[in-house]
Amino acid sequence: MLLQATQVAIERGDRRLLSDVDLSVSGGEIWQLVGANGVGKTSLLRGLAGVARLGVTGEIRHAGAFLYLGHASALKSSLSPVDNLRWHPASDVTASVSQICEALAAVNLAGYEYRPVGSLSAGQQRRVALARLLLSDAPLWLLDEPFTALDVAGCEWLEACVHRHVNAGGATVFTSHQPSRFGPLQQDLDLGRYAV
Amino acid sequence: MYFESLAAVWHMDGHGFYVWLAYALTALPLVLMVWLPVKRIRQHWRWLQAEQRRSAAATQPTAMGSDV
Amino acid sequence: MPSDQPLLSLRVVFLRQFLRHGRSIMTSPADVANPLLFFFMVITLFPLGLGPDPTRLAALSHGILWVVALLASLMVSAKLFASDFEDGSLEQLALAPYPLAVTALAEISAHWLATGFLLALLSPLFGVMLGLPDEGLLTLSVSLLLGTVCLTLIGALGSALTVSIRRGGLLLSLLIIPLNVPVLIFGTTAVREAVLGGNPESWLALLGGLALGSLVVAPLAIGAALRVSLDS
Amino acid sequence: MWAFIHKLGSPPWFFGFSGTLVRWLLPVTVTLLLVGAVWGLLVAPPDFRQGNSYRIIYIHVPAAVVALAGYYVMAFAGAVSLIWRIKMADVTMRAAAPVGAVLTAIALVTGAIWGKPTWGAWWVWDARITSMLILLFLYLGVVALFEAYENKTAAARACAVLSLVGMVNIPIIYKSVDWWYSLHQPASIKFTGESAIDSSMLYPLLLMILAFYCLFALTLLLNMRAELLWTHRDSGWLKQLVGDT
Repeated sequence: MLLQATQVAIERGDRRLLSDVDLSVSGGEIWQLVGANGVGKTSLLRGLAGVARLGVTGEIRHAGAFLYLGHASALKSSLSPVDNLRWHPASDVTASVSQICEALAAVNLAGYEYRPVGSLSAGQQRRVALARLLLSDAPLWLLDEPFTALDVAGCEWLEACVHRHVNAGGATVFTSHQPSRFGPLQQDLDLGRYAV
Repeated sequence: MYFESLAAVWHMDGHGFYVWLAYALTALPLVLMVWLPVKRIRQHWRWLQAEQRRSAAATQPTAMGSDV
Repeated sequence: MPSDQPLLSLRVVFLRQFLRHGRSIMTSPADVANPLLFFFMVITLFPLGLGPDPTRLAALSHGILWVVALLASLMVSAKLFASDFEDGSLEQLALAPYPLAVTALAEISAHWLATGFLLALLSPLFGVMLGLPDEGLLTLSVSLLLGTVCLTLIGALGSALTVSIRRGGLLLSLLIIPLNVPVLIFGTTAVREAVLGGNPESWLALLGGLALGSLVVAPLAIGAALRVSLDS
Repeated sequence: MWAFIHKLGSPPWFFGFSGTLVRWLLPVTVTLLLVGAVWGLLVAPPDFRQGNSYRIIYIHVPAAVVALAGYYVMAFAGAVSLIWRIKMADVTMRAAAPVGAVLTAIALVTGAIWGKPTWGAWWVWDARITSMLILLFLYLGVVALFEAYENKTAAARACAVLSLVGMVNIPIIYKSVDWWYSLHQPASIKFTGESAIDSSMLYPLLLMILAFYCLFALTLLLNMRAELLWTHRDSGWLKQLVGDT
């Protein structure tokens, strides 16, 4: 069991978004949070990660390390991809330059290692952010809309990457506006059922 | 009582304007400070009562309907 | 919280965050130059507004210099955590197993070196332009060196509280200016005492005390404020 | 004691308790204010230096004292809200801020009016008036910060942090303004000097200070009740309370 959430409720100000959400994620599982716009997918994911604490009640337990990639890429636009990836405080990643270059090559960004991130396109920036997946050894990935701004090749790469991670015993929880990314491999958590 | 006449109270040896102005400008916000929340409480209370009557009215016809 | 990973020592974390933020500041020199340019330009306005009479300018110079320094710090502190909040870096810092107070203090230190520290170093130049007597120049520099530490920390608190609010600019000045009053009073009095031949040391000591006090209190408050901004 | 604090944290209990308290406080406050004002305006003798204009201190000083105390009440509620996460503390903090701001404004306006016959100017940068002005900014900052957040739970936490920092800062601000004033302007007529004040003038002043404390408590409770009625409009206890009447 990598993540165990019991009776989680999410409130925003005086408004309650979700209540009594139960979710347990084990190694080898892919979970997609589904629901209409504004139902609280991102809020729940932020709550599960512990980014937001106010208004999150219930029990959320992590069995090990996790990697959270938010909607924003957490990249400094004036720094190069290498400088950006060298230090990732949330997961203690202290990768060497050669490891970073390898990861960047894997996301098809060889040759862009030392350009400022701000000069890259939105899709390329997204791929720099996703290169963190390769540099982390956290078993649980929490990904908020990871497919946005990616082209077809990028999406296929990310799907393959998640497959590899899951086959190696990891787990992924993600949000996406597109249903059933991983077909029968994935499980859906329909937040419409928990909406208040 | 320090002053001898009402006029002396009003005049206060030439300082009357300032003293009375200060007291008047204090009295106004003080009254408002008490009155405004009291008004708000009354409004909310009436809203709650109306809400209760509305919900009572909404449930009553169905109860009668089941009788018939 | 990841528990099975080895924790880096807080000093290493501080240093890395400091270098990261410092490097990102260094890549845009305009951001460093802006407050100095602002200072320079506003200083120019005073002789134009008050007349070129050197004795009058000299009499007002310590106040002018300090007020403009305060305004310059107000201007730059609005942006302190803005990019971290928008690009998601703040979320990652909040998830890190280190106190936000430490990582935020690292960023503030880098920010201070690029703004307050430089301003304090260059302030004697501006003092000379306004006719501040020579006895006051060193005290001006030292008082700004200590004072900008407080100004930057208080500004950072304001920035942390308002970073999630759209159009938080004016609100920021409302929050910060009253808190900056003691810094302004101690700083201007120190320079004034130095010019009049009194003892500026006691006022500089008070400023130093304020700087130390805010170094202890402000990071904790900033950490809490950044969490609130993430929660909202 | 602990049980009492715990009970205060429960909205239904607080609502009943504050209702009784308000019913007592309202006549007490009005009586104290009227008696104090009449005593100060009509009975007390004039000051030998300032004449009758000093009678303004019977509202200026109480307003200033209670405004400052109000900030500490607000900051204390903020600390309680941050540490124990009691919702009622948020409500207290939110209700205290505008009340304190109004009292500070009263102290400022009456101070300015007092300045005209005394110094010949409506606004003089006197130490006390300057500190009150800064206190007003501190209050307005808290009020504006609360309004700026859309998420009111987060707003309360942000205001708690701000008011705690303000509380630490207030003694420093007051002391520094005092020094600043005495350095620049050798003592002229002060509002309330250190010199012993005659008891015939002191008693109405103490009475008015007490009256303003009561007024602060009264308006605080009224604002909290109004707030509770709205935020708990869907709670069972309130529906029952409304239904019973």
